[in-house]
Amino acid sequence: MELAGKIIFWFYAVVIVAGGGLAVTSPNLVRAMLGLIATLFGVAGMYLLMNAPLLAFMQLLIYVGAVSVLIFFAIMLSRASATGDEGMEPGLWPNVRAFLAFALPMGVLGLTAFLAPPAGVLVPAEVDPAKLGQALLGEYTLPFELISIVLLAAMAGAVLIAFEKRGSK
Amino acid sequence: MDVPFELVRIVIAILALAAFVGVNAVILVWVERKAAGFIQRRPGPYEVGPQGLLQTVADAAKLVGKQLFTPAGADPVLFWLAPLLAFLPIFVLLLPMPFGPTATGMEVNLGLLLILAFAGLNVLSLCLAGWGSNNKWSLLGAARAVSQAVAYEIPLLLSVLAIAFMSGGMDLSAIVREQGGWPWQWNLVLQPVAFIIYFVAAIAETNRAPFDLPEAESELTAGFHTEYSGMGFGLFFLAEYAEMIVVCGVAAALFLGGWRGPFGTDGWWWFLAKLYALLLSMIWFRWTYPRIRFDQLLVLNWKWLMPLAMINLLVTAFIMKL
Amino acid sequence: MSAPTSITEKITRLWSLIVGLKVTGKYFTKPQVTLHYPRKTLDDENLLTYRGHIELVGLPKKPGTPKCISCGMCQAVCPSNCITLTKRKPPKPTEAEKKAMEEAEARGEKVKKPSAPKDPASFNLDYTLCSLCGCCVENCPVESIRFSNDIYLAGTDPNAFRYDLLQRLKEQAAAKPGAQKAQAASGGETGEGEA
Amino acid sequence: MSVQREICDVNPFPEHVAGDFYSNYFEKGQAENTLIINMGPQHPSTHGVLRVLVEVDGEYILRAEPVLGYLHRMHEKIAELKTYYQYMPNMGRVDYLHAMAWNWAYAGAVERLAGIEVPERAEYLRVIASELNRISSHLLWWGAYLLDLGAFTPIMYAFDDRERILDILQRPSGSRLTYSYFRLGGVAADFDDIALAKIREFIPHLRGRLPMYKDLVTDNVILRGRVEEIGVLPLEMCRRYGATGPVVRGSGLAYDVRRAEPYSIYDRFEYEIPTDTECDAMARYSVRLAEIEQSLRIVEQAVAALPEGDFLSKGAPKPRWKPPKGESYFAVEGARGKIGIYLVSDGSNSPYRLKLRAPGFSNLSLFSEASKGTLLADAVSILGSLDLVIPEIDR
Amino acid sequence: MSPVTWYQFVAVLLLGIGLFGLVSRRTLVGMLISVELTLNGAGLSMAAAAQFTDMDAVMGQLGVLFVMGLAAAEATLVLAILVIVSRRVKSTQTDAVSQLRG
Repeated sequence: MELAGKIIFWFYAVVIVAGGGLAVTSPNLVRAMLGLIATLFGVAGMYLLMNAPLLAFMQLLIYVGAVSVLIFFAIMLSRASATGDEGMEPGLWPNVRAFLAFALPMGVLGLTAFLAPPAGVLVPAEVDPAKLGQALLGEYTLPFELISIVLLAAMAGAVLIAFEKRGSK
Repeated sequence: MDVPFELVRIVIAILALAAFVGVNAVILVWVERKAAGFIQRRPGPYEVGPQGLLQTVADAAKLVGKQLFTPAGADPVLFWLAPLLAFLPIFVLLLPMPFGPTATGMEVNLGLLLILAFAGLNVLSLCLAGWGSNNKWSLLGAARAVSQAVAYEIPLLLSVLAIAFMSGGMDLSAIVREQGGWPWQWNLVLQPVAFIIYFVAAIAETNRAPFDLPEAESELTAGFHTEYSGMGFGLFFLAEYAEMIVVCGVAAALFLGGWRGPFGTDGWWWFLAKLYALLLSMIWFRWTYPRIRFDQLLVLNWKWLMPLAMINLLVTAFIMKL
Repeated sequence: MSAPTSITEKITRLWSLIVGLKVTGKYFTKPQVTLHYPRKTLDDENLLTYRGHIELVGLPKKPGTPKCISCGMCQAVCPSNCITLTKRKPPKPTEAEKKAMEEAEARGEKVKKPSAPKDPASFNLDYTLCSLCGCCVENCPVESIRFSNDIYLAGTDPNAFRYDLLQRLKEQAAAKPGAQKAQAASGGETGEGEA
Repeated sequence: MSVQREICDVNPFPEHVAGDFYSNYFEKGQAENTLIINMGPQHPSTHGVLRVLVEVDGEYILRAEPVLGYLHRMHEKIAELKTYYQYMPNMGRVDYLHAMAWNWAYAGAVERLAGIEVPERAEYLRVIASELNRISSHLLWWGAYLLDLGAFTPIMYAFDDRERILDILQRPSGSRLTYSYFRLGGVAADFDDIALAKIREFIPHLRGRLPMYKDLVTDNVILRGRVEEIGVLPLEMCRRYGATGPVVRGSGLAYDVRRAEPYSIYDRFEYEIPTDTECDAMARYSVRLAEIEQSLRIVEQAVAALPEGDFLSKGAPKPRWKPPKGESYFAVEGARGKIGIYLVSDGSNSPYRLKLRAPGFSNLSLFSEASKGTLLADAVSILGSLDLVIPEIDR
Repeated sequence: MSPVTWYQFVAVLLLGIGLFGLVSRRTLVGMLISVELTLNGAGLSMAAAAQFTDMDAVMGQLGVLFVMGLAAAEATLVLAILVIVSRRVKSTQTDAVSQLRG
């Protein structure tokens, strides 16, 4: 199982990186969204691999089922052309800027991860969803409530913003 | 190298499910056309095979033989990815389905969540189909599909959650086991509101009449699959029926006691019987009602199903706590 | 969904959905009303009144020869120009007859020229043009045209609908030996489908 | 309309007209973020080859303009080339759903011009045939309209009943759709006893079916949502466009040619002109269903009072008949509204000019205004509620 | 190297890709996609840390769930903003939006 696990891990890793690459470089936004979805699937697969199926399914439910659909909606609303006016900006400075944004955190965080490897467990244990629920309502009530407030605020804000325009126009 | 038993089991299960989906979709299409025929007082398919039973097979053969046509200006990758994306998740969706006491593709603790998670892919495929077709009707169909699916997913989730609350888990087999064989031991009795909400939302999620707006043929010609020919259309068609099987299977397991039968006659036959009863009622709705309008669809969802599902969930939670 | 409504009204509205299901459910169990064509066909009662393309009516004594007198009325009255009728030419007199006629004419006698037979040389119908108005049938002075009851008419070639009606009449007469009298009375039940 | 939205009206009439309708009236006036869609000429809900150009913002229609001419068959010009006698079959093809009314309009115009008397029995037969045909037309509309609204089954039930009417009308006329049953001075053939018996049988049958129609469709809450308060056509608007028939009756005006300018023997029958003041698609729907009942009443009375006699006048015109010089106008009430035929004769054996006034044309011209600001689905509903027959509009 | 390090590498890579996109993308939607990538990287890192170390797994998983919730909220808000921007500016290019005053 060890070998199979490794193969699967690398497969997911390739999917994630390839999807991510497509997502940030494709001039066509719908294809970029497709890349994002591939990445999301890869991440979900990794969650499964690290024995957290709840996270994996929630990842699919929230990201693939809701967020990517919202993104698609946004693409349709903004009427991005199918051929795409989106892509790398010409010129040296924007490219350097983008590369720096990529490389700096990569270097710092990657080095940290490499230099300070934590004492790892090889086979992670699955967490019972019930335990999660108890923690949510016990130990972590405050963040839970906070996130619900954030969601509510976001929803109200979205509605408000969208409505404000119609009234003013 | 020893192959783990679990993996073999899943592979076998997927193969069996593929056969199941294939055979049942064929039968279901035939049942639908036959039922439509009887409702409209005509015989329905009749010529190919006994009582036209092989008509769907003949249609499928025709579809396979047709040219796969990519419209000019369409994005070929998105265009052909969409039908695949509609069809492939079906196998995953059926994996945790409890067909019988032992006949389950894969016992997943979070089976219900798995189904809900992968059901979201369907919307995505509609989006891609509509967008990739480079056709205005398809685009309108996709826009409808998106808002409809996003809206109806919420009451669907909430009504299913009510059952999950009651059973304290998301394992479909466990939920079935908790119910009895007799109708009054079903979850339907305890959760009638959840059942109605689930069923309505399920019809909307599978884009069946009267909620078949994304493909409303009198308005949008064929909506998101206007441009599809041959097996591209065939896969959408197959996916629609396979999805009907999924949602009705979940309904049978959650609300109608799944494979439990009275007098200890548990078995897959009960599950299939309940599944087909639900499928038939879906077909019955389709051939009875006119199509609902788009804003009415959303009003129905936001004003009725959502609050009802919410209240139902709260009441369930309250009672469970008592 | 527009105006606020009372609870009872809402219930009746929902009930209407059930009523609709009841209707379709009832018809689901009822026998079918369609006719399964190749296996079952309509009774003749229904077919006899159907007006298919036109056909010629044979003489009571000689069913192979039409009553037609080649007057050309049908051709003239047809709004769609779908009938082509050619008259017979008078038989060519032999040399001897010709001579005799010329002599007789020279003598100043009244010559009886050979007249053409009245039945048409050809009578063709282009059914692809016909609008089935019935003008030809109504205006035929000798009632030599009638509608066939050919309801099961299908073909893949437009030429299949260009009929030689004389030929058809001959075939009909041949198909029904000894039915000379019945020919005039009824619409010819057997020979219809073979056109 | 519950979902109407404010529209900025674009009116881009160009100075110089070159190019087709689309490039002149739509492309230039297009606002940003809108789609221009060709609904038709091949579209499931336009019932034939009608093309409707729509500019939509999302699903809201900003502008909709019907484009005609795809089925133009020059019926008026053909009249000038045919004799009076030969022109009759054309009438069955103008409006194939209510062919009898067009038959009647043409026969009536010629008869009025030449002063031909129609035998009494022929008048009754004309009424029976025309009213039965009206019922079949309304039944077909009913089914097709519900098909537009997404219900598949009603059209099959409607065809079940319609088939019986076709069987009845086939007996005297010989055809099932494009009837050429009327003749100048009478009708082509008599109704035999079997046909009359079938009619007597049919009337109670259809009356028994109408409650089912109501249960299955009329009372259905989904249908109500799709037709109530949709496509409101105020009476003033109907007047402006010259709408007639069930459209104007659905807007509250009891205008029916059979009452307003009685022709033939319609004054002998007792019947009502159903009207509805709601002005919406539901009003037109219920007016048509009520008309089915009224037509049944008329047929019932006509069959009961059917006198003996000739079905074709003795002095009926022959193929080469020439009418006197002059002009005449004859109007009848078709299933879609007022059918008018204006006929000018120069004394030759074919008309000098024949003008067909098709009700569908006027009714369709309402669509552009009525559909502004509605949803695409509502526009389909409105288009269906106008009961269009494209060959009649294009003529 | 223990598995957690590998997972962390992937997570960091994902984060980097997301940041790269965030800087290089010129439309709002493109930036939204990039932000989702970044959030996913964070989530992956958290989950890996929670699962493969002695740390409390519950906390890590809850953290990931919170990130998901935030992502959903953020996407909703961006969509709403996008609606306005696309209606007012007729473009979703960020440069065009930045020229707005008031």
